[in-house]
Amino acid sequence: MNKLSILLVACAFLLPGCGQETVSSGSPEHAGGSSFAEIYAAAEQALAVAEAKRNVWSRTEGLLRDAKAADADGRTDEAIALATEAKLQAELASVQADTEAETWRTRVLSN
Amino acid sequence: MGKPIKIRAKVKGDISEVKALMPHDMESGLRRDAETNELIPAHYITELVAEHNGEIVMTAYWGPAVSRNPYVSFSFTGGVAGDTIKIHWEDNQGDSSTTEAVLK
Amino acid sequence: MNNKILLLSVIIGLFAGGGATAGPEEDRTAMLEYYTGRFPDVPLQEFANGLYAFDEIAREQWIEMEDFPPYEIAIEDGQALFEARFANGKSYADCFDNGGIGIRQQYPYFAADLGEVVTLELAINQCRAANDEQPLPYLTGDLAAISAYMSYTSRGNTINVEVPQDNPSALAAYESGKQYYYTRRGQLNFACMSCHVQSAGLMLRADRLSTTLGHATHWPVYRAKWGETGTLQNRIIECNSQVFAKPLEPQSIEYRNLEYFLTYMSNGLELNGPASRR
Amino acid sequence: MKVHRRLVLKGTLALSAIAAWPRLLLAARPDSAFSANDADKAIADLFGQTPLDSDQVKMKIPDIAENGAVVPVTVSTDLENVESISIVVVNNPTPLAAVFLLTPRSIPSVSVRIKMGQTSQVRALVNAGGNLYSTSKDVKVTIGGCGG
Repeated sequence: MNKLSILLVACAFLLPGCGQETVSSGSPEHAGGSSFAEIYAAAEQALAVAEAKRNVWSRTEGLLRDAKAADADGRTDEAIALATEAKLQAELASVQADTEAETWRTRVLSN
Repeated sequence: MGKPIKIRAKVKGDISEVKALMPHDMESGLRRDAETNELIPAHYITELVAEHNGEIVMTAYWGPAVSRNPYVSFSFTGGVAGDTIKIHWEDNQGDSSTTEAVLK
Repeated sequence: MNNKILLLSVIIGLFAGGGATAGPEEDRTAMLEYYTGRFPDVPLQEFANGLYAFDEIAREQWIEMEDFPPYEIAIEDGQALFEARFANGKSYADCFDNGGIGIRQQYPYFAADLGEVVTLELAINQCRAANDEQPLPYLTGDLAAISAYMSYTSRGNTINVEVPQDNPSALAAYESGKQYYYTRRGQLNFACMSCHVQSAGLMLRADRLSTTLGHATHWPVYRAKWGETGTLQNRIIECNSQVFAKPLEPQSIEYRNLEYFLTYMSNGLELNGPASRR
Repeated sequence: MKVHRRLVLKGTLALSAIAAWPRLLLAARPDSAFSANDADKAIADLFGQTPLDSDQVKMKIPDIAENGAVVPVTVSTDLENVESISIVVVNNPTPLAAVFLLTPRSIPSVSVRIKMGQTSQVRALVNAGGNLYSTSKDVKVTIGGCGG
């Protein structure tokens, strides 16, 4: 199992129950001290990259929407946690697309 | 006005077998719209009457637990090829549908 | 002839990317051998019935459904729509070979003029556009009904999708569909093949996974889960969602190429659509 | 609606002269039984009596439902003078699913497709000759993946 698979599987365990939008609690002091606006912008940027690779995960955009709503609601820690998760998802999707660009061939039955 | 009922009615010996398929949503009233999250109002067939040459051969009363696009089949004696089978339904919102078919 | 072979080998070389890459026919044969080896008791044409080829309990219920299947509503609606005239007096029959009857086995095909794969559903909307009619939504409803009627008239015909060997773009489209099929995607990191090759016949939660062989024979499908009749791409979108991948647009290039590959894998099987599924 | 009710009455009058099966000669839909949220209540409301288990009532229904949205059921019986066949899904929010009123010309066999919200006992009830007979079967409903 390669690193990506392990990462992705680990990530899958973070999936909340089907269809539920549970929220992981944000730590009050987030690393680097970036503002919500910065993290949100970075997540949007990462999402655009994944979108260009035609490989976006289905919950990422929802996380960003929820992040925006939480921020508007004054729930900043939650907003930051959501945007951070969205950014991570978008980045992983990009890595997945890049890795798969060649590895798919190893699975072909007629090989 | 409900959509027409699809009816297949066949006679074999003295027994006539009727199968019917009714396009209908059969909403239970318990489901939520995926987008708005609002409850979808109950909409289901409540009563069904089947007639052979004008005589009732089966009546059914249904709740919302009959599947979407309901299917029913039943049999009766005394029919011959060429006879008329008529099926009529009414639902809880006042819609209804009536379709006639020929016994084959 | 020699030139063609030369061209072909150049193309194959291009796509091989260093490793050996098989052509469509080798892909199909490999898949056929894989499934017939894994399910030696399943007669070939039975693969067109999906999980019902090897799940007895499900099969019994499916046979009861097929006795008077809800997709008959779609066939009837589809026939009426198919036969209706456009505002200009023409109809769908004017757009298709043989008046549109019994032709599904030709789809999808690679349209050399467009340089793209054309599915039957795309062709239905192309026909509408050519007659100044608005396009229909691709996944369910009227278009799925028309497609269901056209499938119904094609039942029993043998799927015969061609990848013209003299057209590198066609081969590229096929390869792109094949790549999509084998590529892992979504938060669950699944490829189509993860479920339908490696785990075919096994249970995934409550569902028994079907084989790729036969995936393209029976569309559109009345799926009990949907409560309506939908097209193959409606199901592909659902597959994407199930692995937490954001679906692409219906009839996007990727999906059409995937359908091209997928249907090619079922070449030689008889069409048996529309069908009912759980 | 009115016309239809009258037709039903006409169809059942002849029968009511033969025997006293008061609660079952329905001239109209038994709405209260359909809205009961308990299987026993629904049956009591509908029939006013407790069913006897009988192997003469046959129910064909899968052990494991492919999809709870569409579960094919056939209920038939060798009993004579069958007046009605009913289907109850014990664990559904409103358990009474369907009541079929038969006539002297009916073959006592009906098929229908029903919804089951979850694994449940399904009961088939046959009212014949003034008595109520039943059979039941447990049907497993599996949920088909997320959002199924």
